[in-house]
Amino acid sequence: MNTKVTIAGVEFKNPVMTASGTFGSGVEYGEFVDLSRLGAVVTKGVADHPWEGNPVPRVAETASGMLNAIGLQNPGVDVFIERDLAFLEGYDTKVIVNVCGHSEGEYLNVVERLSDDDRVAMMEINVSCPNVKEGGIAFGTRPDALFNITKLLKEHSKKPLIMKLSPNVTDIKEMAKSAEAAGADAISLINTITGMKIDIYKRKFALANKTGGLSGPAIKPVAVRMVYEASHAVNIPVIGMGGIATAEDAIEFIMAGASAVAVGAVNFHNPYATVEVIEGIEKYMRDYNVSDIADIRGIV
Amino acid sequence: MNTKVTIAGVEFKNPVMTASGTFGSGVEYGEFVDLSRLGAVVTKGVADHPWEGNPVPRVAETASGMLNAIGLQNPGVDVFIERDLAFLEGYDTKVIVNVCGHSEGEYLNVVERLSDDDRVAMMEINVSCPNVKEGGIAFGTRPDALFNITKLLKEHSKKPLIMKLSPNVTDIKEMAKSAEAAGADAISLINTITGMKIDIYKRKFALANKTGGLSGPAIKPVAVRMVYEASHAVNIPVIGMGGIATAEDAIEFIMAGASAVAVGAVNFHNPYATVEVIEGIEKYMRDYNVSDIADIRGIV
Amino acid sequence: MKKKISCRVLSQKMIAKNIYDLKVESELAKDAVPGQFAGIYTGDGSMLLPRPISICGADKEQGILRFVYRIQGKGTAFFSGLKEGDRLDILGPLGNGYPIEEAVGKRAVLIGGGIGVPPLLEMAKRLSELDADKAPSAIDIVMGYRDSETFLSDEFKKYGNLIIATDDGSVGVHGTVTDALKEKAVTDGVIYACGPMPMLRGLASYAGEHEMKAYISLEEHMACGVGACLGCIVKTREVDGHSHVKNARICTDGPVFDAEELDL
Amino acid sequence: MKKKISCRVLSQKMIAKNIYDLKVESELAKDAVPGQFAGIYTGDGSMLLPRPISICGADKEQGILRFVYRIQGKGTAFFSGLKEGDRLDILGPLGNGYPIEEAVGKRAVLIGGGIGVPPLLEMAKRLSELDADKAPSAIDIVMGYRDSETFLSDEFKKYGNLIIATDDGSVGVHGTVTDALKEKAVTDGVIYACGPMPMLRGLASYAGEHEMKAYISLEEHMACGVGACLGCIVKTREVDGHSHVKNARICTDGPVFDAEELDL
Ligand SMILES: Cc1cc2nc3c(=O)[nH]c(=O)nc-3n(C[C@H](O)[C@H](O)[C@H](O)COP(=O)(O)OP(=O)(O)OC[C@H]3O[C@@H](n4cnc5c(N)ncnc54)[C@H](O)[C@@H]3O)c2cc1C
Ligand SMILES: Cc1cc2nc3c(=O)[nH]c(=O)nc-3n(C[C@H](O)[C@H](O)[C@H](O)COP(=O)(O)OP(=O)(O)OC[C@H]3O[C@@H](n4cnc5c(N)ncnc54)[C@H](O)[C@@H]3O)c2cc1C
Ligand SMILES: Cc1cc2nc3c(=O)[nH]c(=O)nc-3n(C[C@H](O)[C@H](O)[C@H](O)COP(=O)(O)O)c2cc1C
Ligand SMILES: Cc1cc2nc3c(=O)[nH]c(=O)nc-3n(C[C@H](O)[C@H](O)[C@H](O)COP(=O)(O)O)c2cc1C
Ligand code: FES
Ligand code: FES
Repeated sequence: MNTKVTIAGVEFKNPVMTASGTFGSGVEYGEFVDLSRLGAVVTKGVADHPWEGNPVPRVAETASGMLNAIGLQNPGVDVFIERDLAFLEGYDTKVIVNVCGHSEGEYLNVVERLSDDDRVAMMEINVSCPNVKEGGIAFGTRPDALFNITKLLKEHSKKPLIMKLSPNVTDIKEMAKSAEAAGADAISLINTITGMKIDIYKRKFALANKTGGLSGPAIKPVAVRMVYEASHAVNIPVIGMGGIATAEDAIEFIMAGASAVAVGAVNFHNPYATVEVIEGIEKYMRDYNVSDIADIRGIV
Repeated sequence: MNTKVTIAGVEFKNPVMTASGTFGSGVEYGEFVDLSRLGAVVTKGVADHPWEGNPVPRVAETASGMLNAIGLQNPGVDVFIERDLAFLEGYDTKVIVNVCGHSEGEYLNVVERLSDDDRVAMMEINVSCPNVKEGGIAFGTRPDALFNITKLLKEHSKKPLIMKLSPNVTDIKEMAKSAEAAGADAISLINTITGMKIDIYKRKFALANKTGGLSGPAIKPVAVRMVYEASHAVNIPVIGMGGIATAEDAIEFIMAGASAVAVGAVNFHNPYATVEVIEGIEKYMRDYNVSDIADIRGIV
Repeated sequence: MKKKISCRVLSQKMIAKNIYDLKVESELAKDAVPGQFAGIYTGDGSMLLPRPISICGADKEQGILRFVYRIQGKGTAFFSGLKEGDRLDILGPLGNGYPIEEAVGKRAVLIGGGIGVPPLLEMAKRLSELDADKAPSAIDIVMGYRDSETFLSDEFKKYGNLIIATDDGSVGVHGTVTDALKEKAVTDGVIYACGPMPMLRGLASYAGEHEMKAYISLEEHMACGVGACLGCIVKTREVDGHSHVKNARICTDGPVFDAEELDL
Repeated sequence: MKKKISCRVLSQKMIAKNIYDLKVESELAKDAVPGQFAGIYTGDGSMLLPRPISICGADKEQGILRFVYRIQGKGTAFFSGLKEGDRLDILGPLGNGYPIEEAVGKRAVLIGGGIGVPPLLEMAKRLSELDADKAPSAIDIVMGYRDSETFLSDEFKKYGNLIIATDDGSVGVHGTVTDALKEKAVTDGVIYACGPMPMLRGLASYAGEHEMKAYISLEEHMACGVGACLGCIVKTREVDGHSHVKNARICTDGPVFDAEELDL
């Protein structure tokens, strides 16, 4: 039984990763699961300098989901390298660093800084973050802007790059193709869907930021559809996420065409979710005689 | 205490309507609620001739939501007029007819056919249906196509028109503005978000149509956000829907800027939902001294 | 009249592997007829839709509804955890039910397969209780199971001539219910059936061959259960009177159909 | 060590209007210290996130956790329906807890307001049980309530000098806990507090004036409860050692903070 997957030449022991921003840099959930069991740890977005993020409230629960507007708080790439990468070195897993920035230049700073670090397997570029200036959310919602930033970063990166796509678009296929055309090694999707919640008793937005990103099981059908569409539109590997809670969910994404999957907000519901998903996939493969995980990829 | 709202000159006794396609033409839920309590009955989409719709399975449950791919099965406008409008005439509520078509011509046929019928208060144009040819889903996802069809139908309609917008777009504000610029009397949103579910044991799509429209409480945060954005982008009234289950939900949409709201998939969970929402709004108004429902519209 | 009401669980027990027998106190029992079903809601907010479950027993006097169901997924797993005293929201009674009057003076042939067995129990009971002038001339009951776990068969015995068929041959006829019909040469009367689609298709053609009427109960994924959403259609041979296309709604026009009218 | 485990409900009772007292059997009681909290999950799949509820009692020997909570919304309403024998998923123990050792030889001033009262009960108990060399010189307990429903006050009495303040003046000092502190001239010692933000702000400045240390427990909307999501921050005066910005995580770096370090 083979659960290994290879993406842009990087081999992962299994297709299960953590979704950026829902797993810190692994320390916190290391108390619950053995990080060495994971296909990869995808870290919280990191920028070239520390970001304060948004005011609180930053999170709000919704039906089978949640909204967040963390605002990409992060300690900056220097601390990240010294502390977080050093911590992750202790585990037998791959590290994918999620990168954010306010401008092309800021993204570039992080990418270049990490390009020679052996501990980094790949970088995932978050072009779907809601608070970037200079083209801003355009990076993630306009095919041409996505093409340009992908191309620029690819020119300067010695690591394979995953472009993380926003679901807040009319046509995800077009976005996926732009990323591919510009040289992306893989794409990951979906980032959160923009949402809003209002407290009718306080007559105020539930989040200080007004809007936030919707994640969790509520969005799974949208995510599966987009992963299906994107993986049929491009030839580069697709990493699927959005509401994965169980092995069934993960397999659903794989059958839709994903090469790997990530567990996100559900970690907050079940801190053991990542490893349970891995074990569940193994069980499914045993029970249904799937000898290689690749055999069920895109099977529908 | 005033719960009346006026949209394009039509007065509704309260802001609570049914969402098209989730309430038939009222007959079925008339067994559970008094239709005369409703602000309006919005009928299932009707075309100029009978449509067979899609093969089964047509519905699938998802976390706090459901997918549907009914494919706009309907008996055609003639039967609709003879049977359904005649039935609705017996109730003290407003009738909004939801209109679908495969092409501009087909929409036009229905609009013209109903234009002189006194029993019809308004028409809601479903330009977000997933299976129309000639520009197809473009009507609902491209601003220029939306503009054109809106303009055309407005030119031939003697009734006020509500353009029903699709949430499957990058920028809902732009769509709302196009509808307004072309003369729409109101907009309603959101229609369903395209989603997919896969049965990993059968290795098949859960819906015969592969994709379906996601509705129910799961999508409420997206709907509230889009209603907020749209109602701040245009000056015509906005009818909000997407996952409304309770009066709290309805008030959330009103505070986001909606003039009226519609209860959709939740009817399937609670056949009394529409009237419970109305009663809940009245209670909220009493408890919090809101003398006119308009006083809380867009209050956040 | 259809209603959604909160009902009190009276008892719940496992009667075969993954098969449960649930009784609830419910005024809906008053109006329910065999072949109808109910939409049962889980108490879990993430599950929006009711689960359609056939009425296996409806005691008018005592106001008790009985459901026998198999654990299929999340919803039925939820039901299986219910205990006496818990409450459950039920929408019903739904659908049309079997046309019991069609069997007057004729052989009533009740056929159930797998989890299609339960709805026929109340039918058997009611047929057996009819006054002589309304009663069938005979009640044959043919129930198909996977194996020796022939749940409800003891109860069926009380109401008619019970023939059991099992896939593994452990009890009764080795084979399908159609095999049993052939073996026992049941070639006249009115068929009332419920079970998986291949079985129903087989029965429809068997009935056709022998010029028997067959009333079959269908399953489809449902949303509303009351005819409003058009989620649960079956193809019909002729244009349907309600839909004006060749689709009938299983939840309202069915779940029981005259097999001849369907395009299966 | 933090764990998420399924726990058995031992008892549940209403102790004031909308205020419930819940006891569960849980091995988490072993490691829990006062001021910590737990993330309690509803069994309902539509509610993804744990509800942070302070530990009101932790009986190490018997392995019993106690929570006292107010019905606030859907989650707490769900909890209030739990009965003996039901099971509940609990993530804990979370957060840092009150620095009990800071009060050695000093006056310990425990201050709670509203639903901030419960976490101080276990603190009062543990302070009162300390060996003489580790014990505070006195234990003052100042609890603020809305009205005469002074839940838990009988228990507090056992552990120290209890002063009650009520908004409506029906019991004890008419006014806030700060009013009570002033009235009773409590001007030295270490404050351990929990309550609404305006009360905590008031206390922080009172403590500042009197050069008292104040350890206050904060609330914020949380997602993970374990420090991973950065959902629950509070502004700090200096750059925080973990975040490298002026934000500390309430769920992990707190919920108890030295008031001086915060930018409230
Ligand atoms: C008219 C009718 C009568 C039925 N009577 C019985 C009965 O008496 N006993 C019994 O055990 N089962 C019966 N079924 C099947 C029963 O409805 C499904 O097994 C049940 O809905 C599964 O729900 P779940 O949440 O456990 O499964 P899941 O697979 O988790 O359900 C997911 C969704 O699919 C729907 N679904 C899944 N399977 C079916 C199915 N076969 N038919 C319709 N919807 C389905 C569920 O209702 C739910 O909305 C009947 C179905 C119909 C249509
Ligand atoms: C560290 C900590 C300790 C707490 N201790 C107690 C306690 O001992 N007793 C008690 O009654 N309450 C306590 N609370 C408050 C309690 O967490 C909320 O009342 C509860 O989460 C409300 O959940 P709900 O589903 O009933 O309300 P809803 O309003 O329906 O909740 C919706 C969402 O908002 C969150 N939320 C709502 N209010 C709060 C709040 N005040 N703080 C954090 N999240 C909130 C919920 O967790 C949920 O995710 C504590 C909060 C924190 C942060
Ligand atoms: C609290 C939180 C923080 C997140 N932070 C990031 C981030 O820093 N970078 C990023 O690319 N995505 C971020 N995401 C998006 C997730 O990685 C993921 O794409 C999304 O949540 C959908 O998956 P899920 O439904 O499983 O959570 C964040 C999501 C959440 C809930
Ligand atoms: C079964 C079903 C059928 C629908 N049919 C139509 C339709 O005919 N025309 C239309 O404009 N919208 C249709 N819709 C969309 C709803 O009117 C509504 O916009 C959407 O479901 C979001 O609201 P909800 O989450 O409250 O259901 C349908 C939705 C469902 C669930
Ligand atoms: S389930 Fe809605 S029409 Fe049958
Ligand atoms: S709740 Fe996630 S960091 Fe505190």
